[in-house]
Amino acid sequence: MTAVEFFFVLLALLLGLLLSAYALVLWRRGVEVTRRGEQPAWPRYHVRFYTVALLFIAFDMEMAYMYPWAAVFRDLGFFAYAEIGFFLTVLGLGIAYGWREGALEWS
Amino acid sequence: MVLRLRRSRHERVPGFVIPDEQTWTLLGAESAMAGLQLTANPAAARVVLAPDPIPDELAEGVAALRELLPDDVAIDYRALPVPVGTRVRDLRVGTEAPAAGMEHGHGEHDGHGHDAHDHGGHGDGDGGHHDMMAIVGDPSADGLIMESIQLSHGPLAAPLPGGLVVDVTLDGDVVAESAIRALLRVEPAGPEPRVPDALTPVAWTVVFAEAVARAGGGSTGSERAWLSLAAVELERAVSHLAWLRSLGRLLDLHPLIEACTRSLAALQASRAILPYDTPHDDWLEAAVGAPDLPDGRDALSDLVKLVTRSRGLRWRLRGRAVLTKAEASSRGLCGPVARASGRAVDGRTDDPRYARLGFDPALGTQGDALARAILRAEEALAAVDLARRALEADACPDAGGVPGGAAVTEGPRGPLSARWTDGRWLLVAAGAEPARRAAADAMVGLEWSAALAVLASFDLSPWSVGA
Amino acid sequence: MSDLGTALVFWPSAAIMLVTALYVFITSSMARAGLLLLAALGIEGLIFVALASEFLGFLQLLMMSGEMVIMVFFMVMFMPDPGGLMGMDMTHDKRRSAAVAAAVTVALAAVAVLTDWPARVVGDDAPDVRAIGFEVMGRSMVTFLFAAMTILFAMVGGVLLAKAGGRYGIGAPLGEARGEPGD
Amino acid sequence: MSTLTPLGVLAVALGGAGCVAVLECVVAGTRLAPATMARLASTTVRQPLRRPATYDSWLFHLAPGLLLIAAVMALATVPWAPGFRGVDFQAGVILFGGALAYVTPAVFMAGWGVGTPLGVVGGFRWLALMLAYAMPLAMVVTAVAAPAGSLRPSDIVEVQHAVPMALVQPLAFALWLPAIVAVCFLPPFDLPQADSELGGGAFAGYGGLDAAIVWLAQRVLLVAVSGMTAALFLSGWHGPLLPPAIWMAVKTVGVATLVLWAGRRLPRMEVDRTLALAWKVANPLAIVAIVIAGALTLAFYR
Repeated sequence: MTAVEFFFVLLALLLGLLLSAYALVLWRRGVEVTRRGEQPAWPRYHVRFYTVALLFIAFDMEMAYMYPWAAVFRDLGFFAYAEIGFFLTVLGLGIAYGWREGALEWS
Repeated sequence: MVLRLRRSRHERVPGFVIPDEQTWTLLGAESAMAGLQLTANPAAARVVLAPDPIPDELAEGVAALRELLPDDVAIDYRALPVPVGTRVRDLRVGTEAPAAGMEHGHGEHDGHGHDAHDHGGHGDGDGGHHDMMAIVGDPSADGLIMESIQLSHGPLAAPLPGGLVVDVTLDGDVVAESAIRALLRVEPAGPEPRVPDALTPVAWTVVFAEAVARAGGGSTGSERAWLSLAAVELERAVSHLAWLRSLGRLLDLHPLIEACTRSLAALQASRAILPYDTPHDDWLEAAVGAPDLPDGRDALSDLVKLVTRSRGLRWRLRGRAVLTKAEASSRGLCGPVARASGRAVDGRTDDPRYARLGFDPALGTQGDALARAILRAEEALAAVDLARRALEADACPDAGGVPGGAAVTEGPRGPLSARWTDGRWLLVAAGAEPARRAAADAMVGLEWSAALAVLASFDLSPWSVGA
Repeated sequence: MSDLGTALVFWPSAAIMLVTALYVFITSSMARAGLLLLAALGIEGLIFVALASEFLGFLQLLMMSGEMVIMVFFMVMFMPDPGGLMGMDMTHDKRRSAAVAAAVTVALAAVAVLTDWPARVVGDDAPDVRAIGFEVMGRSMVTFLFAAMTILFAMVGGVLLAKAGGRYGIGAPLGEARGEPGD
Repeated sequence: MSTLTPLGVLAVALGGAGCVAVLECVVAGTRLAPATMARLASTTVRQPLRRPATYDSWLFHLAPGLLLIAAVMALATVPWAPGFRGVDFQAGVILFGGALAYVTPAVFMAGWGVGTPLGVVGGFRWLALMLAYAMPLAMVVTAVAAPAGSLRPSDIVEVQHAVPMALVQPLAFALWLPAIVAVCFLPPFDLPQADSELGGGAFAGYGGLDAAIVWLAQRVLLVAVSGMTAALFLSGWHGPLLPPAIWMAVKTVGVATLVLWAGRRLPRMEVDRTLALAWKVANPLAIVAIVIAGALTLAFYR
């Protein structure tokens, strides 16, 4: 049983258990509605950390390159270390710029 | 990293308390809550404690709460010694929404400037394909035009005092507008005194006794003077500790909660609030009970050290809602809130009994939420010392009250005065209404959790007293 | 994974993915649309894992969830009626867009079916992570370093546009220049 | 890896959740009452599903399920013993990160789905917290994987046979611990369902089976995260006397107790300060941690 099979068998097992549990409860007990008459509060929510989210997306992209580096770095030696050093300083610059521009504050 | 594996007597069952934990503690019914792990989420509660005659004003809140409770959980009505309510009516019959005493903290000021806030393109949506970009409304600080959430943080929002409603307009999770309403109210009709604030029963009873004595021309006997002083000081300590514990629950700081519980256990040994018709002396005797003062004092000194030195409290409360001394006096604040910002106003300074016991009021300087917390902890410690000395004192200087004048006592939240003139009571709880207004203004512009911490730092009473 | 296993996973997942992608445009609530798109991309990650490209599959699972949720809150911020209460129909210019969609689908299907893909069957534990690692650190090192600069440009550009006034709060979009620094 | 391994993972999940419930009673100093806990659990599950009138269609009821799937998938990647390595992918650590990443949409769906003002606020607070913990979590994983030269958790455990990674890279360990507490939304980071501030917040609308699944998912998440901490930082199943699986269990229980105990001692954090702190302190330190990891790898682990 390879790892991928194990992964999907576990996923299928979980989905099966959850669906059967919900089906059983819905059949035996049904659903009860509370807070009748209230209106849902779905505003155009004023999120205060949207600048940090932009920085996060760029940083998340960085992880796509860091993981392969971590896997092969031990065999490549100093050259790969220099490369990732450059990569990290560039990202550090990104954070420094965001910090200076006040992107990290709660607007 | 000592892991104290102490075995507590009680299993912890998630519980919810109506109106709030402070009221039960101050009415001496703390033992009823012993086996409960208090939770603010009704859906997670398994046991719900409620006073037998539920105040009329809370009826709507309790009905809403009952719907949120799990189905198999019934409200457990317990008779409290003192009725916590005005027109006592059996809730099971159900009541219409009461017209509560409306004190709009913020609304009156700028003439509802914000009410014309149009809810973006939402308002004129006629279902058809309308202009997507019709976004109107006044921009908030960072130039974005967003819709806000109207929220009234209900009367039974533990750990805030039950009966206090905060009407908030949230722009994101930052408070844009806030107004505080105190729902609960007691009308003492006849000559026989009815306590208008269930959070300070002893102080009000002492004030009524004093006022009745003054109306009759006499002055309180010397023995009773010391006993009433000890009772008032003990209640101040218990009130501050109960407040500190609710602050600990709000900030989820368990060391503070446990320290307060230990101190309260020591101070409240066999303390009981009897119904009002018992004779005054026995009532005061029971209100003092037999507290273990030395043990209580040690627990309290640890608590004061914890509050002053706790980095968590400093992180959450320092620099929040700073009230300068001038602002405190201009707003007419009294009690611990004013003393924390340096305004030395304390009803006890000109009382010869306190001078005899060597009393000097504790004063804060910064006037921020942390200063208020530290000041109340120190006041509780001083109150226990005063109570101990009062119980040991013998001779007593004449109280020197002017006959017919108003009787004044310094309650835990500010001076309380009562006057019996031509057949009706004149009750004043100075500083309560300004404190609500100051709290409402201080909450604006803060993120929701910081706003609640600031609101709690004012220790508002949900009872509106007087005119 | 055996061929049967792969088929058992691939075809239902592909079907669910298409259905969720379709519902992204049918539903009226912004939050639901964003989360449906997240579900579609998540299932795509699972398909990558099923087709023995585990690293890229897990990477998609990891990154898509974070970024789609951020897309959701931007959609909720900037689109009127985010809760979908008014049932606003977001699709417009239906005929032409349907035509373009059909054309693109046919083109992609043709590419997928007609090209002869290499028949090399990759074993289950093919060292794909290390292969990408050597590739990025060795032959295509320039693209890797250029990617670093692109990420920096993305950060600077994002912050520049988002923080309207930048440090000095000059030239806020609504015209009134505010003196104080920061937001 | 026998065919029983998926059932083994589910057994570890349920057993671990029960063990965490016991740990909570021990740390909180309340009396252990398994009978009461069992009664509460059975009465909760027997109640009908609860749905506020302000809910958002199926989104509301899918959130607990997604939360539980994310928690169990994260648990599946933890290598418990040489014989029972869980899902042993080459990039197992990234699957761990990917599974944890699905807690974010689950909690936001719960918050938005319930429709009440405080629920929506709880959901958006969780987004802010995710932005705070996501980057340190991912970067520290890289810093730990570099010396091992592979992203397979069992390889990382093997490389620590001499000295645990917590001693080699204390900075990475220091950044990892708060991040894992935030992932499980345990106090002091329990912002989405802050009991006292939001009255149950994102999970207030749930009742019956939903509430039970959310409770279970949070405990399974803590077991998964403590297990991975033991594997990545405390040299997993390596240990002098006891058999490997026992070592792994001891270390996991130790980490879980530390997390629960620390949560009781700190007040709840504020969202904006946590976010600012994370991006001004934790991320730069995480970059430094990766640089240190690279240097250590070159020096010792060649």
